[in-house]
Amino acid sequence: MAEAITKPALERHGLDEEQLRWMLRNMLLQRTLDNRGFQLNRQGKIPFATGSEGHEGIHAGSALAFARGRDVLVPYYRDIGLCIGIGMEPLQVLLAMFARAADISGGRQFPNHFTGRAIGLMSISSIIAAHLPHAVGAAYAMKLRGESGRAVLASFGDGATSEGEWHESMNFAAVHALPIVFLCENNEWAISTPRDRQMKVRDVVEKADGYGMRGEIVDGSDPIAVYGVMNGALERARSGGGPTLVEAKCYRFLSHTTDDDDRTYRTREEIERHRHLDPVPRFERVLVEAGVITSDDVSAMKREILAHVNDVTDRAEALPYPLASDLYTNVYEGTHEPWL
Amino acid sequence: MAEAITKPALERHGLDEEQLRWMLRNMLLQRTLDNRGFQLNRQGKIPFATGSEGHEGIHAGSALAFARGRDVLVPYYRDIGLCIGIGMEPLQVLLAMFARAADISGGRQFPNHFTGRAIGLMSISSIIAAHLPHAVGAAYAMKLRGESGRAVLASFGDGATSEGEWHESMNFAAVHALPIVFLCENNEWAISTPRDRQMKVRDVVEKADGYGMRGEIVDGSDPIAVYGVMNGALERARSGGGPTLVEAKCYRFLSHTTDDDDRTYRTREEIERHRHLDPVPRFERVLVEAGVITSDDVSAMKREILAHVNDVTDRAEALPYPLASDLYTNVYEGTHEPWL
Amino acid sequence: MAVASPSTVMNNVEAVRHTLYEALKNDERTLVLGEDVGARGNVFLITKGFIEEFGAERVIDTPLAEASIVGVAIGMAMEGLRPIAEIQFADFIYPAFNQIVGEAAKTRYRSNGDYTCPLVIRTPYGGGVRGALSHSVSIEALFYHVPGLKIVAPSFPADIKGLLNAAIDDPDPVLFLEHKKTYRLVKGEVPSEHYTIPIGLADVKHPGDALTVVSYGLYVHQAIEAAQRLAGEGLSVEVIDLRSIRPMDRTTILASVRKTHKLLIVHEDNKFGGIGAEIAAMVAEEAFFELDAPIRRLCGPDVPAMGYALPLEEEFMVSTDEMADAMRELVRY
Amino acid sequence: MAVASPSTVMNNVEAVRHTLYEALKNDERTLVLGEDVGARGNVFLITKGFIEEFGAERVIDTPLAEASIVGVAIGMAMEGLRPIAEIQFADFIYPAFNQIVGEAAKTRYRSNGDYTCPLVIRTPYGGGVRGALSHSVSIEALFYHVPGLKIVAPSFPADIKGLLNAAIDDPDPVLFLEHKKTYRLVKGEVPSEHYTIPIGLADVKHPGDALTVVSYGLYVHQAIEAAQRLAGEGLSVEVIDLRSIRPMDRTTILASVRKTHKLLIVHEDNKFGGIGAEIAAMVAEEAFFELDAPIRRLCGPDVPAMGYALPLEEEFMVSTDEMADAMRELVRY
Ligand SMILES: Cc1ncc(C[n+]2csc(CCOP(=O)(O)OP(=O)(O)O)c2C)c(N)n1
Ligand SMILES: Cc1ncc(C[n+]2csc(CCOP(=O)(O)OP(=O)(O)O)c2C)c(N)n1
Ligand SMILES: [Mg+2]
Ligand SMILES: [Mg+2]
Repeated sequence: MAEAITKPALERHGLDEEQLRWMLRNMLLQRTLDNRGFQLNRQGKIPFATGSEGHEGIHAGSALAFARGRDVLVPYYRDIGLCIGIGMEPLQVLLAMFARAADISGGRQFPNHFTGRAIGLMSISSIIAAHLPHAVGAAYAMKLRGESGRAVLASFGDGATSEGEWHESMNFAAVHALPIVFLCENNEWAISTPRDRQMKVRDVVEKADGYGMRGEIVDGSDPIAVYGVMNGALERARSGGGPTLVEAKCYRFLSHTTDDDDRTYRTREEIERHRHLDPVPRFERVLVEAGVITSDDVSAMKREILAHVNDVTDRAEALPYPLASDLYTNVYEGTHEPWL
Repeated sequence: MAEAITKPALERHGLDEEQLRWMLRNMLLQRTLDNRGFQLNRQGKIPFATGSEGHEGIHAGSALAFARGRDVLVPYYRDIGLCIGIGMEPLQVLLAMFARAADISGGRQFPNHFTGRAIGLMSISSIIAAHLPHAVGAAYAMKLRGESGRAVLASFGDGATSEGEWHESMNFAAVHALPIVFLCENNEWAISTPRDRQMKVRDVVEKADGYGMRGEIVDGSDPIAVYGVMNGALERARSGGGPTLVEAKCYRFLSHTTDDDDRTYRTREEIERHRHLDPVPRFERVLVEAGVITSDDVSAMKREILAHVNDVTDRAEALPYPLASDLYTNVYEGTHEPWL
Repeated sequence: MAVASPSTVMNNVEAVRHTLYEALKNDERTLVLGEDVGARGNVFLITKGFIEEFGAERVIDTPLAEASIVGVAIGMAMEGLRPIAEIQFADFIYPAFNQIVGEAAKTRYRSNGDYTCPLVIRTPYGGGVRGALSHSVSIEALFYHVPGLKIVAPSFPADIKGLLNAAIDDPDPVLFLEHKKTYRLVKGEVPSEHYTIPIGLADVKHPGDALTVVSYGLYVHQAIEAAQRLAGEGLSVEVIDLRSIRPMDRTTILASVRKTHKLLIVHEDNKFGGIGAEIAAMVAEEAFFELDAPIRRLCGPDVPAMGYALPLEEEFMVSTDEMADAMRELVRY
Repeated sequence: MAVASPSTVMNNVEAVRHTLYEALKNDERTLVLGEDVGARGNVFLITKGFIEEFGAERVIDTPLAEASIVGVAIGMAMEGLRPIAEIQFADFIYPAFNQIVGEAAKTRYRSNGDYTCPLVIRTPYGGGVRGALSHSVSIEALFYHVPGLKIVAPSFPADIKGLLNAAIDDPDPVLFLEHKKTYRLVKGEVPSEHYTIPIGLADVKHPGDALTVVSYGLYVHQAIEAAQRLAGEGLSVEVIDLRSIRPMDRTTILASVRKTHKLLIVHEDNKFGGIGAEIAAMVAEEAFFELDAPIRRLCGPDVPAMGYALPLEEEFMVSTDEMADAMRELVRY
């Protein structure tokens, strides 16, 4: 970041100013939603929250590369910004936190386990890596039907790469040259387990070769770089060029969730050492310095976002829980008695 | 094989003539046992057999590198020669084929699923790749107890590399730098599935890097080369140098098992194209040309082996089946009623 | 090929093959995937010739990895296809347990209906074929407790066709169990036109009024044989073929028990915690005062599996004689 | 640290922690492995401080991969160690199903005793903690059918210590289930010396003579509370805490039923194919003529899991009031 920041540098991947501001807004919105979750939890209003703090650049850049109405996203539970970025309403984030009936899962899922068939957002469980074969299957369907111009974006953490199902998914996608991008958000930690207890290699991307898959690594705190890599990978997938494993480096600044206390396993100093990677202030500064946005406009944007988040918080909170009888629906199509 | 074969070349890994002849004998014994299994099956005397034809060089070289009384072998179901090579009696092969009570599993397991705690031969199931985490655990135990000078040899086929448990085992062993050698016997087929439907890479060894593990590739039809690589890898493991993935290339000349008919999925021409890789005649020729053994001695060796296999066939066949009541033993230690 | 002009009499392999063939021919959303289903045509030759006719993209030889066979099929189903996944032997379904129980069974529920999972998982199970420890297990009791799954285990050719068609049409995941010993042993008439049999309905295969016998799979055939023998002795036994394991047909079982007042459950799978437990518990709850004798279960012994040696296999399996004895004893109780 | 001078009164977390600590201290063959058991000291702080005292080689933070957590532990056990593996939440045990059911449970059997598998797999299960779909399931019925496995589910601190010691000593694989809602809720006296409670023995936690209630886990506590209420009403209910699920204690259950002539089974897990099915079936087989009323099961509904929203969770769970009502009804039957 020593060199002077110029608009042409920012626009190197064909991004225009509006798109750059869109990414900033997405990132600020994530940060605000994160804060809201932890705040509501402290207030005792919701039992649980988790946040994307540190991952915002990955989400903004990837979401922008996602082709709405065509691509399919199979997200990770940390991907608030990515889900919003492809078109999910922020209200959904709050509805999930409050477990309201109007939540798309009807108050069934943990927060951050979004779904939205209408926007190409595939439902996931909490079981790490179990969603990846589904992403591969969706990509297979696209290829089988000859739907070029479509691709699947599947995301996961560094921790997920240890699971057998991650391996099987990578391998299947490579063998069949499927239209899919595997996005690893490597934040150095799986709860309390540091990278070097998870894997012997330094970079997750080193695993791509063993599958005969293309691999790319990108600085996840730079949404423009992320966009560039993700857009390239998705375009390649959409046009028959096969899968890519993208590793986006980042750092998890918060505890794993509100149930976790990261003081038990990492020092405050370590966190501070990584603070310069925080993508939100960094990207804000970059855009301001390059003249893409003024400080005043950033402030206005933040006010607008906060107002919006306040509004959806109030609206979500005011809505009702599901009914007890809702427990029994959607087990199967129609009735669900095991004894007929 | 164009250059002249000299003893020094054969002895390049420190092997003496006796060891070279030992490997030849192991290979000829395997071939004889294979033939016997298929023959007994055709005669209707046993319901099932499978063979190592094409894998003999891998087995002989690896078995010689195995340190009896110290190392542990976690084998594949195709590893007759490896199991015999580390000290299992050939009689056991026939007892398993005939499912006799004196079989170490008491006539429970399929043929070729040997066990022998006394010789460091770990029990496996038929579930592909499920034995690999066990191999890793055994290696962990050795390391934890500070038993340097010991290592685990775990073998499997190319097909097994697709399984999630293979991945998890490789990763765990790498992270903990365990004393283990993963031996992939790549015979190009998983039943009817050719290598390119199993994986996108050409060589299994390409997968090692992604685990931060050392990888080596060797011509499996050359037992001396196999010995060299396996001895080096095991020695490294035994002395704290961590795990290695060894890929030994070979070809499966027989149908997968007597239940399989490979005519449905591969041509006779393909098999013939690989015939020059058949390790048994090849190694026999090499040793004769180098003067390590005479043709007459080879013939004598073959006669002696055949006599031995005939003898153990008769002895095994003459022994009784387990009793019906044997079904109920060794479920747990002691009694096994689910209702107490 | 043979399936193009289906004969009326088929064995169970042919019934599966014929039904799969029709599905692939008539609905381009369908596909089969599994180990060795392509060039090899499946280890029992069920899909022989399919790859030539429907292509390698719809007859997929997968890598050797069960979690992804099921998991990829789930993704296909969520994305609008109608995958029919195969697990080569039921004994190898364990690595796919997470995808079946944790994922397929919960897709509709967790998304509150936003996504569905119309998936069929076929697999050969069962013993009596010298399959030893790892090619002969029964697996139904490991799955029948799971809400969100359906499980069928037909063992007559006509039932196989009707239920496999129903499974393929079903908007939810169905585990389709084929007893491998019945594959070539059992033959029967199969109607040529397309039809379905609703999942969840049992079928009285041998009527009677002095004892109800509930079974499924290979043992239904033995139970019918035993019932026929007893008929010759003047003892009237009703044999119900469950066909579906989840959902299960309470109505047919209870109607029979209310008529016969005695119940014998016969299955190959281990007794403790097996399918028979739920049937016995249901009847003990719903028709307690109708019963004139304790509910009896004649099942596989509680050992991990049958061994390779013939005496071990025979000891594990319940013979037709043993069934007939148990029937006699209960009828005369 | 606290566990070095154990107090007599502990909650369930402390009981697990205390017992593990003693095991690691007294037997160097033992070790714990799992996700976040090291520096984090497990997500419930059960192994907090262990890594400092016993080292990272015996308190292993594994990669995030359940099949290998169990599978590696199996190999350790086969090679002479006494591993205690942890699955962070029972909901994540599915990927390890193959290793548990296909491997651990069959090691001794398939090798005819040549190899054994002395392995403990601990995992927190159960709901009522706002764990939503994937942090609140019960898993016992997915495993209790499996010969070769043992399963215990104690829920009093003293039982936890005795049974966890027994599990660690056991030469065969034991699945050790800890109801996470009882972790801090339940407190009790725990003897300081080393002791074991034999696996397979149930325990009458509240004596009575008009109705037998069989339960385990969180619900035992509620059942006792309900029984106490009924005692105040002059209705005498016997509450049996199963503690062990496989093997299960037929003797204690039958003795009680022969006294009370009525049976109610209560569990949190789904009803269909749950543990209660086998208990009901066994009693219907062995003590049929002793029963004065149908056997009743009060269980979790047959839906995939409780939801995150409070009303969904509450609807799934059986309340103490509901238990008391069912007891009253049966006593008065
Ligand atoms: C199969 C499975 N095992 C364990 C867990 C518990 N768990 C939830 S998140 C997590 C760590 C995930 O780490 P990573 O993939 O790096 O994602 P991050 O949280 O760092 O974004 C664990 C162990 C789970 N949800 N699923
Ligand atoms: C989990 C599992 N899935 C499927 C099978 C059936 N099966 C047995 S051997 C085999 C092929 C193995 O291929 P490979 O690993 O290359 O070994 P090879 O037979 O070629 O030596 C298959 C699919 C099995 N035994 N276990
Ligand atoms: Mg992470
Ligand atoms: Mg192979």
